[in-house]
Parts: sequence; structure tokens; C-alpha cells
Amino acid sequence: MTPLCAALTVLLAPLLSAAVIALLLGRRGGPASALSTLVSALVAGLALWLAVGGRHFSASREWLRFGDFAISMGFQFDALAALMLSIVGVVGLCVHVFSLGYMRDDPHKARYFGGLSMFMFSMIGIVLADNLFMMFVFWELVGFSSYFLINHWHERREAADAAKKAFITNRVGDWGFLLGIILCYWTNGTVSLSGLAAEHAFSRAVALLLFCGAVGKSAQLPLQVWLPDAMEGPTPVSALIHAATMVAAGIYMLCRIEPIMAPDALTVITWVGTLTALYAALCAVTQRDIKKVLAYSTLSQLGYMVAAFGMGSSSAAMFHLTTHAFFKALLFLGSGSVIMGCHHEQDIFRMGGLRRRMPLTFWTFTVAVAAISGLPGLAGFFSKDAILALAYGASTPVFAILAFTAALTAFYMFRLWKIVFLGAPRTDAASHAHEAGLPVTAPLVLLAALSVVGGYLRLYPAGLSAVFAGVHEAEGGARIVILGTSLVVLVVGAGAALAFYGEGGTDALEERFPGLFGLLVALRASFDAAYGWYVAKVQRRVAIALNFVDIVAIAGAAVRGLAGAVEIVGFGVRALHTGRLGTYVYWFLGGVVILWAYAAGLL
Amino acid sequence: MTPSLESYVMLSAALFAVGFLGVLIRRNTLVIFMCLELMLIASTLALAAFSRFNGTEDGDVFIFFILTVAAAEVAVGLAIIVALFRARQTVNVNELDSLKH
Amino acid sequence: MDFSTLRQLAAGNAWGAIWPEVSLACLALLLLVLEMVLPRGAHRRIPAVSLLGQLAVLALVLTHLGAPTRPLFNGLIEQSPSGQVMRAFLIAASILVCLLARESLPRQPVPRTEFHHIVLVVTAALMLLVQSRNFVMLFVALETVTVGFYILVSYTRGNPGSLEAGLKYLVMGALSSALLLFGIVLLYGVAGNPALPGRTAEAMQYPALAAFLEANPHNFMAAAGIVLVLAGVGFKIGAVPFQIWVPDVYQGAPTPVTAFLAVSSKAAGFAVLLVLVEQVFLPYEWLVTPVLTCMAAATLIFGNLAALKQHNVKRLIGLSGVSHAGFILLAVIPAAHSQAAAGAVYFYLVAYLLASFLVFGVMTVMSGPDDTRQELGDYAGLARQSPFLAGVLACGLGSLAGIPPLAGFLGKVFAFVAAFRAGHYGLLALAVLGVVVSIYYYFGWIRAAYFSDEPPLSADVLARVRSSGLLLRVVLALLAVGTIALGFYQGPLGSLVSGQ
Amino acid sequence: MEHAAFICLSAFTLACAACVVLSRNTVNGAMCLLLCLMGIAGLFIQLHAALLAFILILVYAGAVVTLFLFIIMLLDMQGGRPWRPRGVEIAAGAVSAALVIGGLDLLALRGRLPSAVPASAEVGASLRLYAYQLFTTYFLPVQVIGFLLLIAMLGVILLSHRARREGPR
Amino acid sequence: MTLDPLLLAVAAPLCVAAAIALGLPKKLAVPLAYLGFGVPLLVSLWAWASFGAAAKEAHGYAFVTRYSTGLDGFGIALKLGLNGIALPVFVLAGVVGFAAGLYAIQSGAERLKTYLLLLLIMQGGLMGAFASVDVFYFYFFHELALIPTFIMVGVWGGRDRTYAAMMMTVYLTLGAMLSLVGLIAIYVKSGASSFDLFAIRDALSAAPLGTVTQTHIFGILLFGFGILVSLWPFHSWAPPGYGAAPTSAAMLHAGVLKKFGLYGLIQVALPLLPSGLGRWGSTLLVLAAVGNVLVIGLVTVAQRDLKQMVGYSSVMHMGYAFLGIAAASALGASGVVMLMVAHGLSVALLFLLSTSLHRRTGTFDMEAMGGVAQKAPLLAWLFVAATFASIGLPGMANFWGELTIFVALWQFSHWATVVAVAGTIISAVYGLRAAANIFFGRPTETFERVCEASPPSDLAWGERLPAFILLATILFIGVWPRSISVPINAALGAPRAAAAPAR
Repeated sequence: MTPLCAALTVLLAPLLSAAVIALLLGRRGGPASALSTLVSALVAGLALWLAVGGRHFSASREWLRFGDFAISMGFQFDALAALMLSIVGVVGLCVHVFSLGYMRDDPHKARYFGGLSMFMFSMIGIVLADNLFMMFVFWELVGFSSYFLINHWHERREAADAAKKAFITNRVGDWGFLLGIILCYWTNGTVSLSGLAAEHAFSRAVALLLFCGAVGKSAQLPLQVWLPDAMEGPTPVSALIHAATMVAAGIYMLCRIEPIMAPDALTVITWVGTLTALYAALCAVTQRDIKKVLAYSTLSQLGYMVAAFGMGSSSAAMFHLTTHAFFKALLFLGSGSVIMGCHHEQDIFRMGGLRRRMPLTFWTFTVAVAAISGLPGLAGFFSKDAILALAYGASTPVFAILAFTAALTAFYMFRLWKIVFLGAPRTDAASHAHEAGLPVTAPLVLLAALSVVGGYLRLYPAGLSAVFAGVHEAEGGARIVILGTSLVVLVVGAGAALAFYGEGGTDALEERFPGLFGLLVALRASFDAAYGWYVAKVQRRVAIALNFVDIVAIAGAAVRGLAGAVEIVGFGVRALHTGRLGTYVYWFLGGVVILWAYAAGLL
Repeated sequence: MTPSLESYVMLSAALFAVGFLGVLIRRNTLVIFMCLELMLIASTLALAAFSRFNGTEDGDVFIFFILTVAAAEVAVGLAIIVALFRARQTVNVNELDSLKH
Repeated sequence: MDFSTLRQLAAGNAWGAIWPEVSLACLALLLLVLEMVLPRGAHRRIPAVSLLGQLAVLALVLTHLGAPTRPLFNGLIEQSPSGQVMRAFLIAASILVCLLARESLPRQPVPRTEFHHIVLVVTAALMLLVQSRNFVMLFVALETVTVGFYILVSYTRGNPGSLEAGLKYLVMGALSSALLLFGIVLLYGVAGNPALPGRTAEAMQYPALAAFLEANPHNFMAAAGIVLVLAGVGFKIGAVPFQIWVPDVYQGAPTPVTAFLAVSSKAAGFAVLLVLVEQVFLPYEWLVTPVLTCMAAATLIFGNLAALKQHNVKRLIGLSGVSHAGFILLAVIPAAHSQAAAGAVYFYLVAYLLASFLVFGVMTVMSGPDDTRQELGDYAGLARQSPFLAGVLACGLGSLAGIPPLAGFLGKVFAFVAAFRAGHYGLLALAVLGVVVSIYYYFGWIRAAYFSDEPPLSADVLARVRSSGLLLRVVLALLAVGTIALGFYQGPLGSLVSGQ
Repeated sequence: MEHAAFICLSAFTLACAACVVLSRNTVNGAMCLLLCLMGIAGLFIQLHAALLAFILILVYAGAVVTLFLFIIMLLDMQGGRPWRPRGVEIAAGAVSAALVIGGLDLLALRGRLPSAVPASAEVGASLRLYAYQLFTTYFLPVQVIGFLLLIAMLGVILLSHRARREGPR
Repeated sequence: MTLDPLLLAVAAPLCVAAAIALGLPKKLAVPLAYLGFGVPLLVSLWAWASFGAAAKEAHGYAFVTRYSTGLDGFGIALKLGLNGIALPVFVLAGVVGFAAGLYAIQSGAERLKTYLLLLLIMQGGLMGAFASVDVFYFYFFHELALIPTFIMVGVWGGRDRTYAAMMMTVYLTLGAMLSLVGLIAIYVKSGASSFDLFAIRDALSAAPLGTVTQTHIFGILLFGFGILVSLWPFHSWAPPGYGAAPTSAAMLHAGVLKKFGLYGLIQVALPLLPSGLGRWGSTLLVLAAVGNVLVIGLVTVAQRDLKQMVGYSSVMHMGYAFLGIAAASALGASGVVMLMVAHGLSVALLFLLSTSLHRRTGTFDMEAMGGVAQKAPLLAWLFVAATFASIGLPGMANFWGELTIFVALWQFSHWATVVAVAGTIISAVYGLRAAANIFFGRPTETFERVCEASPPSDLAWGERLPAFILLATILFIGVWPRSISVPINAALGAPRAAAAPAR
């Protein structure tokens, strides 16, 4: 089987399964879930096969042509794509399997798995796309699948709103993305990735506009607001879409178009990423909802990747993307298992002491926490160090902020870990928590393993390691500094968290430093407040005002008014018919006089 | 010397105008009708003058037709006026305005 | 009284050529004879006789369309293709009028035979009128028509409204014929003047007069005569400012007579106007074109605006008729130079005939003994009670409004094309606005018939609708089909008007 | 001499016409109309159209005016409310009079006709000529006139009859 | 003579209408109505399938036939044919017409026969308008299709139907009349003295008009057609009209009939008056179109009544079309044609579903619903699909049109492009908010009470089938845009059009 048709299969199999589920299996959850999972397994297998095979190829087919303007659909399968594809495949498989357990009793299981397949299709489309138009197509489609899946429990108003918010916020990002693509088309004459790689027409506008897309999809400042709300969706969805793959698509896209990145654009990108990382970490500290904590940590990690890209190393960004995909997916799935255990309880302060009840979950979760906090030897450590090293070389403030963020990361992750797993159960739900079946645990184990080994680059197959060519260990003094820094931040962060948070069912920070806590909460809420104000006070009022104008001025005054005026004239003319011969003959007189005068040339 | 053609034409035009004025200012149906007849006759005068001075007979023949037509018109018109008087007891055109607007 | 006179008489007068008029006249006489000889019980048959007779004549005329152009009766009248068309047109119109009369007269305490008689005579006179090429002939025929209409308009003499309309038509008509007459006299006098170039001995004849006018293109007396003649014709076609009588007379006259006025009299007026503009007044275009343009503009504006808020259907149809005069003038003005424009006029008239009689048919069915007071409101619920009549009405009004696929649309298009070709852009703009306004009142009528079921048709109206004669219904259906078919396929008529 | 006669006749005729228009009493109006017709007849004679003058007197004085008078009597209006124009009517009349007179002036000024010598035509000849014309050139109109008179007669009968029995079915 | 499919497509509905008018009994009328709507669908699909292979005559027209109606002297003859521009719209008319017909037949409206009669007339008119090469008949059939809406709105309409019907008709007649004058102007000025598009094209390519003349005529056509297509600020007829119109009429009018104006601009005005657009396009047109997108877009956001919202949204989307025309390039025009088809399908679907929704909830007020998805999931997801189609989700037909227009527009005006693309956000806002308010969350008390009274069922087959047909077409074009882009490209004759493989 040639790589090309393998790729085709990888792309189309999920679509097929989604179609079959939508048309045939709409009511039957069991077969639907089975089909979807099998397909995802197939996808994962083929993806790995392609990755290991390391065969790069590209193919393209014209899809739409008007004169000189043509849109084509095609694959560009290189190391980068291979890496992303295998991540999507593996994580996707894990999530599918996990969902078998997690969504076992859901009445709309079929719809859910249909959505998952749809998402797989769209995501793989982005991965394989060989030009920006095609990427945009699937870009929108992942947005749709995300909307669909967040909206899964649509009878909950929050879920519906979250889905809406996610899609619209992404649309805002895509506004820039599309403009960027169009501008890129007219400036470079092409949008195919290979073509752009050859072009090297650095354009700040193009770069920044395209970056808007990444800002939306990867939830960077100021468009980050949708991601935390997106946690309304089922947890596996959060794991797949809002942690591992879709939100990472932004970074992936940036890496695809690296050649046309203008230097000064990169600075902007760096700072956006850095600030996002810091902001999200600060927000995460105050969260009580387990998924929200993870969501903000996702934001923060995405910030790292963007910053890394901004500092000119797509390798580092992709490296962190990879490891993050593993441990963040693990974290989410772990939290999912916890939530299942506690009968869909998400408030960490109503859990506690789950170490005994759910040992497997506990250990895998611990691995993930350690990995994200950068415990030496685990995946997160290497990737984060690579980024810190970059920052150290690039600019001191960025380095400082990222380091501080790393400390915060350790702090809130260990806070979470301690409050959820250690101590005694605070609710009977927690006390009766129990481990779920194999479908739930197996993915945890697999991902835990990946989170451990994911950091060792030489373990990656040759086909993929090309991506990480740009990842350098820092040398000499720098190396000591980086190493030291990461260890210090880990110890400080983790230690502070462990020391600070007690057994109590309340947030220690809130009690001891209410001011600081309030500040952080306000910081988190500020963006939502701003957008809320805009929507409610500006957009809505303008809309109503315009509606008023449309009804009163155009439809009313202009149209009805004109009609009314004509009618009044009509009444007047009608009144000329007095019914009296005496007046009628004067019409004749007038007529004759006018005609006569005209004949005499007087008029 | 004989009066000129123009004097005849102007005379008939003046008669015509007088008739027209009568139609304009009178309110009595019968008088209006008389004035209309006057207008017809006035034009016959001009016709006669023209045919006399241009030496063409068509005019005289035309007068014959005009007179006949006028007579018929008078007959029908007076019949209508009478019938209307029976119905409305008036010949004042200002009071005959049931059809209007 | 010698023999040569008789020979002369025989030579000049080709009675055979005007057999349609002659036979109509004989038919009219026959009706009177029948009324005398037949027992009273059999009088109900007389209308049928007149209908059948006219049908026969119409059939014969239709077979003789496209007769060659030739002068008759020493040039008093002229036979021409367009004249043939108008002949058929007028006979068809009179048939339909008689049909409507057959439906409506029995509701009135009036004799019927005389009605048919007068209609026949008037129709014959109209036919001569449109073919006349001599002012004497024109005047005589015109007066015959006018006097006939005096009688017809005030025919239902039990009804004061009818008599009042008669009086108004009488005074206005007499006034306008006086003006026309004086105009003719002036033209005759100036054309016969020996001292002027191109002087002619037979100034009453169109060709001679045209030659004279050609020789003196800027004579004031001639100009005065021309405008007076135009004023006289303007009265017939109901063009502003000679239209003011229209709504009152239309309202007061019995519905069939209203139809007769609206269609035959107006059509004949336009035929005469066309002949004058094309053949006689051509040298005075500097005068005729602007005069007619102003008339057309005023007519378009006035007719549509006046009809806008009109609720009495007979006045409404009258005023809409005024606006139609405006549309037709649109095509008359350039007719002097374009065969197609003249064709457009005839096509418009035919479409107008079909559409008007559709509407008048429905009005006749709906109208009671006093048919002067028929309001739009009376049509509420028609569509529910009698879908057929409502459909017919919608068809007719749609065609009057100029909606495809109905014939009226083509008429308007041809008129617009003619006006555009001649470069009368302002007039065209007015016409477009006129169409838009007209949509308002025509569709207001349809709305009355279709949208509102409250109040439902009154009992007697319903009874009349139920009892309306089958023959009338069949004819209405045929007219509707004709209106639609003519919109889709114009066939020979189309090629005739497009001058091929 | 002929000219003087013309002046007198025309003055007389115009005066009578004015009386027709202005007379308060309808009967007087009718009478003035009669006199006016006489004057016109006289002018016809001056125009060597004695036959026409004859017909005019016959038809008009003999028939039309009589008919008018008869109707006036019938409608019992000789006493009738005399005509009292209102201010508006007077104003309108004045305006229209001005307009009409202006029109006449136009005709007088612009309508100059090269005055021709009257062709000499014999009265006797013209009668013969009439018959000839009527029976040859204008034979068709004569027939039409016949029908016109017929329907006029019918119409008068119809309009003046009291309602017939032919009521609604 | 051999049977001419196009003529058949035009005649079939009209003949059925005539048959019903002549008083066919109901149990015969309905099956015949199926025929009347089915034949155009089949013909249009056949034409779509065989267009590529069909032999092309002058100007890339296929299936050309000519029937003389006796007006050859005026240069008028019923000449039918399809080129790459007409074909997609023709197909659109066939599909939407069929869907509307099905929906009408099952709607069980009172006086169903009259309803079907009018709808059939509309259908016939639409097929004719888009299939006729003769400009005269192009207008003729449009008017023919336009007028039935008056009676349909007035008799079967909803809130203040009488006023809506009256205003809509008078307003649209104004537009139609203006465009008629424009067409007459072309007819006369071109010197072809024929309404046959071929003749006019040849005449004008031989001796083009002066720029001033072109500009004047184009202005008349632009505003005439603009009124028909609800160009801002001449849109006031649309929202109340669609708000009041019965479903099938709204589907056909908003979906197909409205496109006539755009079609006229692209098929007639742009090629015949190449230099006429200039002044208008760069100033008034682009401003008005931006008004459509931005102003009307925001107005749409303010709507509470679902049908009003759909009406306004269709007005808004016309803005994209006008921008595409303003772009004055083959690319832009091509995008407009694609968008016409796509928007026609999606807006028809939206109207259909709104009515189905109204049947279940008894209201169009979006605030008064909620949680309908729990009662009628299929309806919900179809509606969401339609919404996403209308907001230009890739994989749905609308996307390609909008994308092409944006790309073309950038060359013409940057700021307009920025605004236009921002419009996609606005449409996402109102579309998704409507979906969320109506279908998701918990039902409002009022709606709860409605459900108590009559538990709403999911879509019946009579409603499903038309919806599926429309959605399927949307998806097909969305996934495989070549299916219509190839003929469009061939027709609009962009530089390398010939090179485009006609697959």
C-alpha cells in the first residue's frame, strides 16, 4: 500500500465513519462507538506506519479554478506532518478508548462518537494540508467539530453558550487568518507551503495576520477566553481537542509557514506567547474546578510553545507540543477518571484522599504532574529546558517570565495533586470513589509511559527526529544556569504548594492572602468582563440603534412616507372632480387657451 | 366696397367666443345649450364666408350637414334636459352634482 | 335631374366596399322591424338576432383582413389594413357590449331592442369614422357617434345618475365638437385661400390639406385649426385637460355603455388621431409633437394619481382608462415616423379591449339595478364565493396593469420601446412611475377580491353571481384565455403590428 | 353701402348673442337667439348664400328655437329664478372673457389672410350645385345623417316616454 | 420536432397550472403537481449532468432552441439555452422549486389547489427566466414568477400580510420597471434591434457603446436589479415580505427569484456594458454593498423574530454578492454565481425549517423557545447545519462563493475586503445565537406550556424530504465545487478558462 493511499485512508476513514454514524447509526450507540474506535485505531496504526517509514511525499489535486485563481487539495507529508499525525493518531486512539468507558451510559453516545470521528477527519486534514486554503478549510472544520462536541450536553445552557463562544472567538481569529491567506496569495502569488518555502517574501502584515489564526485556535491573549469555558464539553473531548491536538494546531500552522515569518513579527509572537503563559499560570492558581485548572495550564503551556516559536525555534515549539500532548492528555484523562470516580464532581475541594481509592489513576496522574512541572528525566523537563535555553539566549525578561511561570506551573499542579489525591476524602462521593474499568485505565498507562519517555529525542524514529534538529542543549555556563533554574523553580513551586495547602476543604490562599487571591480572580475575570461589556453595551446597543434607524428612517420615513405623500396628492387630484359642469368647462377653456397660445408661439 | 374676408371670420370668431363665454358663465342648462348652438352657427358663418371668398362649394355643403346635425343634437339634448328636470326638478348645473369625487 | 348625375352617383360610390357598415345598418333596421312584427313574447329573441348577425359580419371581416389600401367614395373614406383591423375591433367590441347589455339591461325598466339598434348604428358610424379621410365625413360620423352616445349614456332614464351623466356628456361633447368644427373651418378656410401657395379647392380632403400644410408650414390659422382639432379628438380619447368628464360619465352610464365608451369610442379616437398625425399634420410636427407630449405627460400623471384613492370601481376604471390614454399617446407621438409605433398603438388597443371587457364583464355581473354605486368593498369575498369571476377579474386587471404573461404587458413594452426610440426619455420615466402607481390601485382591487373575506358578498350580489348567464361566463373565459394566449403567442397580430 | 349693411348686421348679431348670454330671463334669451339667427341669415344673404339663409331660418327659427321656447314653457321657467351670478362666477367670467378676447386678438393679429376677391357665384346655380354635390360627392354622409336622425328620433322617444312595462325579469 | 427539455421544463409547470386552473379535481391536481415540480428538477439535473459534453453554440450556450412567437419583427422570439452562468441558477431553480413544491403539497394549506397553481406558475416562470437567451423573455418570465407572490403573501401570509404584499409588489415593480427600461435601452442603443442576447452581443462587440451611455444604462440596470435583490438601502420590502410570506413562496422568492437581479447583472449588464460599471462600482455600489453586510448584519443581530432574522440575513448575504460584482473581475463574478446558488439553497432550507419550527412551537419569537433539540433533534441538527451553511462553513456550498468573492475583492478594495470578512463574524454571531436560543438550554416556561398542550414531534417525512434534498445539494456542491465551477469558469471566460480541464 503506497504512502499516498495510506494517507488518503487516514484522512477519509474518519469521515466515512462519521458519515455512516450520522446516516445509519444515529440511534445505536454501541455499533457507532465500536466503528469510530476501530477507525481511530486504524488511523493510529497507519499514522505510525507512515511516521516510521519516514517516506516523505506530496500530492495535489485541483479543486476549484476560476481563471488564474485555483484552489487545490493536497498532501505535503514531511517529518513535521508525520510527527503531528502520529500524535493525533495516538492521542486520538487513547481518547476513543477512554471514551468507551467514560461515555458508556450517555444516551447520545452515537452522536458523540460521530463528532469524534468528524474531528479526527478535520484535524488530520489540517496536518496533511499542503496549502493554506486547504488548511483554512479544515481549520474551520475543526472549529465546527469542537463546537459540536462542546455542545454535546446541549440541554445545559452553559454548554451551549460555551460552544457558541468557542466558535465565534475562533471566527475572530480566522478573520485575520483568512485575510492573511488572501494577502499572502496576492503578494506571493501562491499559498502552497512548498511554494511559500521557496518564496521567502518576508511580509510583516502577512505574518501577523496569519498569526491571528493561531491566536484564535491556540487561545493566546487576547482570544484565550473560550478555552476555559470549553471545559463544559465531555472530559475526553477536552483531552483530545482542547489539550493535545486542536489547540496545538495553531503552533503547528506557524511551524508550517515558518519560512515567511518576518523577524519583527516574531518578536510580537514571542511576547504574546510569554504573556499568555504567565497570565494563564496566574489564573490557574485560583481555580477550584479540576478541569479549569488544567485548561489554564494548557493555555500557559501553549504560551510556552508560541514563545518558543517566536524565538525562532520551531523545533523547540514542536518538541514541547509533543511532550505536552502526552502529559496534558494524560492529565485530562486522569481528571476524567477522577470525575467519573466522584460521580461527576469537579470541585477539587470536594474530593481528596483519592490516592487509596484510585491508585492507578493516582500514579499516572502523578507522573503527568511531575512531567509538566519539569521533574528531571520526564518528558516535560527536556522540552521546557529547551525553551528556557532559547529564552536565555534570546532575551532576559522573557527568560525571567518563563522561569517564573515554570515555578507557578509547579505550584498549581502540585496544589491540585495534593488537594485531590492526598489527605482524607472530604465528601462521601470522594470516599466511595473507585477505579473504572480497563477502557479507562489502559489509555492512562499508555500515556503515562509516553510522558516518561517522550523527552528522549533519540528514541524517536529517524523520520521524526528531523523535526527536532533545531533542539540544542545549552552549552557551558548557560547549561548550568538553565539546569539550576529549572530545578529551583520546580522545588520552590512544588514545595510551596505542598507546604501551603493543608487538608482543609477550603482554599488556603483565599484565607491567608484574600487580597492577592482577589487580585488573581479579578485578573482572570477581566477579559470576560471586557468582552461581556462590549457585547452587551456596545454591540447590542449599536445593533438596536441601527435596527431602529432601519425601521423608522428607511422603511418608515423613506418608503411609507413617500407612499403617503403620493396618496395625499391622489386625494387632492381626486377632489378636483367637483361634479359640477360649471367647473368642468373651465378645464376646456384652460386647455384651449394653452393650445392656442402654444400655436401662437407664446409658450 | 364689400367687407373683407377677415371681417367675416372675426365676426364668426367673436360669436363663437360669446357662445363659449355663455357656456362658461351661465348655470342654466337651457341657456348653456343655446350658447352651444350659437357656437355651431357661428362657425357656419365663417364657413360660408370662406367658401364664398375661396370660391369652393364644400363649405356650403358642410353647412347643410352642420345644421342638420345641430338640429338632431338639440332634439336629443332637450329630451335629456326634460327627463332630468323631471327627475331632479332643476336645470341648474351646480345642483346636478350627484356624481363626483 | 339627368342621367349623367345617376351615372356619376353610381361611379363614385362603391357601396360594396363598405358592406360591413351597410350590413350593420341593415341589421339595426331589421331589429326595429322585428320588434314591430314579432309578438311581445318573442322580443327576448331580438338580442340574439343582433348578436348572431354581428358575429356573421365579424367573421366575414376577419376573413377580409389585409385588404388593399384604396380610396372610396371620392376619397371621403379610405380602406386600409389598419382600418380593417379597427373594423374587426369595433365589431368585436360592439358584440361584447351587446352581450353585457343582454346581461344587465333586464335588471332595468328599459327597452332592449332600441339599445341594440343604437349600438349597431353607432358602431357602423365609428367604423366609418376611423376610415374617413375627409373632414365632412369625419364630422358627420363623429356627430352620429356622439349623439348616439348621448342617448346611450342616459339610457337608463329611471336613474337620475344616468341622466346627469348624459347631460354632462352632452354639454362637454357638444362643446368639444364645436371646437373641432371651428378648427375644421379654420383649416378649410386657410387651405382654400387662393392667395396662398399650394392652395387647394378641396380643402376638406386629407391629402389636399396635407399638401397645403406642406407648402405653408408656419401659418398661424392653420396651427390654430390644428390645435382645435386636436382638442376635439382629445375629448374623445380622454386626454388631459379634456378628460375631466370621464369619471362622472363613466360612473353614471349603464355599465355596458361605459364599456362601449371606454373601448370603442376611445379606440376610434386614437385611430383618427393616428391618421391625422401620420397623414395630415405631419408638416406641423413642430406643433403637434410637443402638444401631444405635454398632453401625454399630464394624462399619465393625472390619470394614475386620480385613480390612486378611488373606491368607486366605475370611476376607477374610468380614471385608469385616462392613464391608458397616456400610455397609448406614448406610442402615438412617434407614430408619424415609425411603423412599429403605430403597430404598438393597435396592439395596445387590442390588449386593452380584451382586458377591459374582462373587468366590465365582472362588473356587469356584480352590479345591481343601480350600477352607479359599486365600491371596491363590494368585492370582498369574491374569490371565495366565485373563484371563476375572481380569476377573470384578476386576469383583466393584471393585463391592464401590464403584468406578464398577459397581453397588456406586451402593449406597454411596445409603447415604451417606441417612446425610447423616439428619445422621449422624460415621458418614459413618467410612464414607468405611472405603471408603479397603477400597480397600487389595480392590485388594490385584486386585494379587495382576494384577501378580505369580510364582509362576505351581499345576498343579492351572490344571487346575481350565481344566476349570471352561461354564455357570458363562456365569453369571459374565452377572453381570459385570449389575454393569456396573446401574451405568449402573438402570431399574425404580432407580425402585423411589427410591420412585417 | 354693402359695407354699412355688414357693420349694422354684425353689430346687431353680436348684440343679440350677448343678450343670449346675459339675459336674466330664459325666454328673453331664446328670443335673442332667434334674432341673432336672423342677423346671421342676413349675413348669409350678403354672402350670396340665400339658400343657406333660408334653411337656417327654416330649421332654427322654425324648429330649434320653437322647441327651446316650448321646453321653457314646459319646464315653467319663464318666471323662474332670474340669474344672479355670484362674485366668484363674475370674476371667473371676467378672466375667461379676457382670455377669450386675447385669443381673438391673436387671431386678428397673426391670422392675417390675404383678402381675396369674392368669387362670383349665382344663387340659382348654387341650389343646383347643392343637389349635385349631395347626391354625388357627399352621398355617403347624407345616408349617415339619415341614420343620425333616426337614432335621434328613437332617443327622444326613449327619453321622453314614461317608464315602459318592460320591467326587470 | 424533437422534444426540447428546456421547453419541457418551462412548460410542464405552466401546463399543470393551466390544468388546475381549468378546474381539475383535487385528487388529480396533487399528483399532477408532483409532475409539475418533478419535471423541471429532472430536466435541470439532466442539463447539469450533460452540460459538459453537450455541443456548445455561440457564446458557450448549449441546448439552444428558438421558437417564433410572431414578434420577429420586434426581434423577439422565445429562445432557450443554457450557458455556464445560467446552468447553476437553472439547477438551483429546479432543486429549490421541487423542494418548495413538496413542502407545499404536504403543508395542507387551505385552498391548496390555488396555492399549488400559483406556486407552479412561479416555478415555470423561474425556469423560463433562467433558461431564456432572449432578454425580453428573460424579463417576461421573471415578472410572471414575481406576481403570484403577491396573491400568495396576501392570502396565505402571516402577520400584516396585506401591507406586506402591497409594499413588496409595488416596490419590486418599481425595480422591475427600471430594469425593463434598462433592457429596452440596450435593445435600442445596441442597434441590434433584437432582444436576442447573441445578436446584441455581436452588435455590441462590433460597435461598443460610448462610455457615458454605458454608464447611464448600467446605472438604470444596477438600481433596477438592485431593488430586486434588496440592495441596501432599497431592502425595506424584504424583511416584512419574507416575514409574511408563506413558506414555499418565501423559499422560491428568497431562494431563487431574488437571484434574478444578480443573474441579470452578470449575464446581461457586465458583458454588454463592460465599461459601465466603473463609476458605480467604485463608489455607490461598494458603499451600498458594505451597508448590506455591516449595517444589515448588525440589524440582523438585533432581531428577535426568527423569520425576520432569516429575511434580514438573506439581505445581508446579498451584500457579498454585490461586492463580488463591484470587484469588476471575472473572478468576482464567478464567486457571485457560486454564492447565488449556495445562498439560494441554504436560505430556502432555513425558511422551510423555520416554518416547521413554528408548527411545533407556535411562535417565531426566539426568546420564547429553547431546548427544542430535546423534543425534535432532527429538526435541531438540520437547522444547525443550515445555519452553518449560511455562515459559510467549508464543506458547505456557501464557503466557496464567499471565499472567491473575498479573494477577488482584495484586488479591488482592501478595506471593503476587511469589512466583508468581518461580516462572517457577524453572521456567526446571529446564526449561532439563534440556534442556541431556540434549540439548546432548557425550555422556557411558555414553551413548556406549549409542549404540555401538544408534545412536539420530530420532522415528518413530508418536511424531511425537501430538507434533505436541499442539504444534500448544499453538501455536494460544498464538497465538489468543480461541479459548478467548471461551467461558470468556461462561461465567464477568464484568461486561462480554456486551459481548465472540463472534467
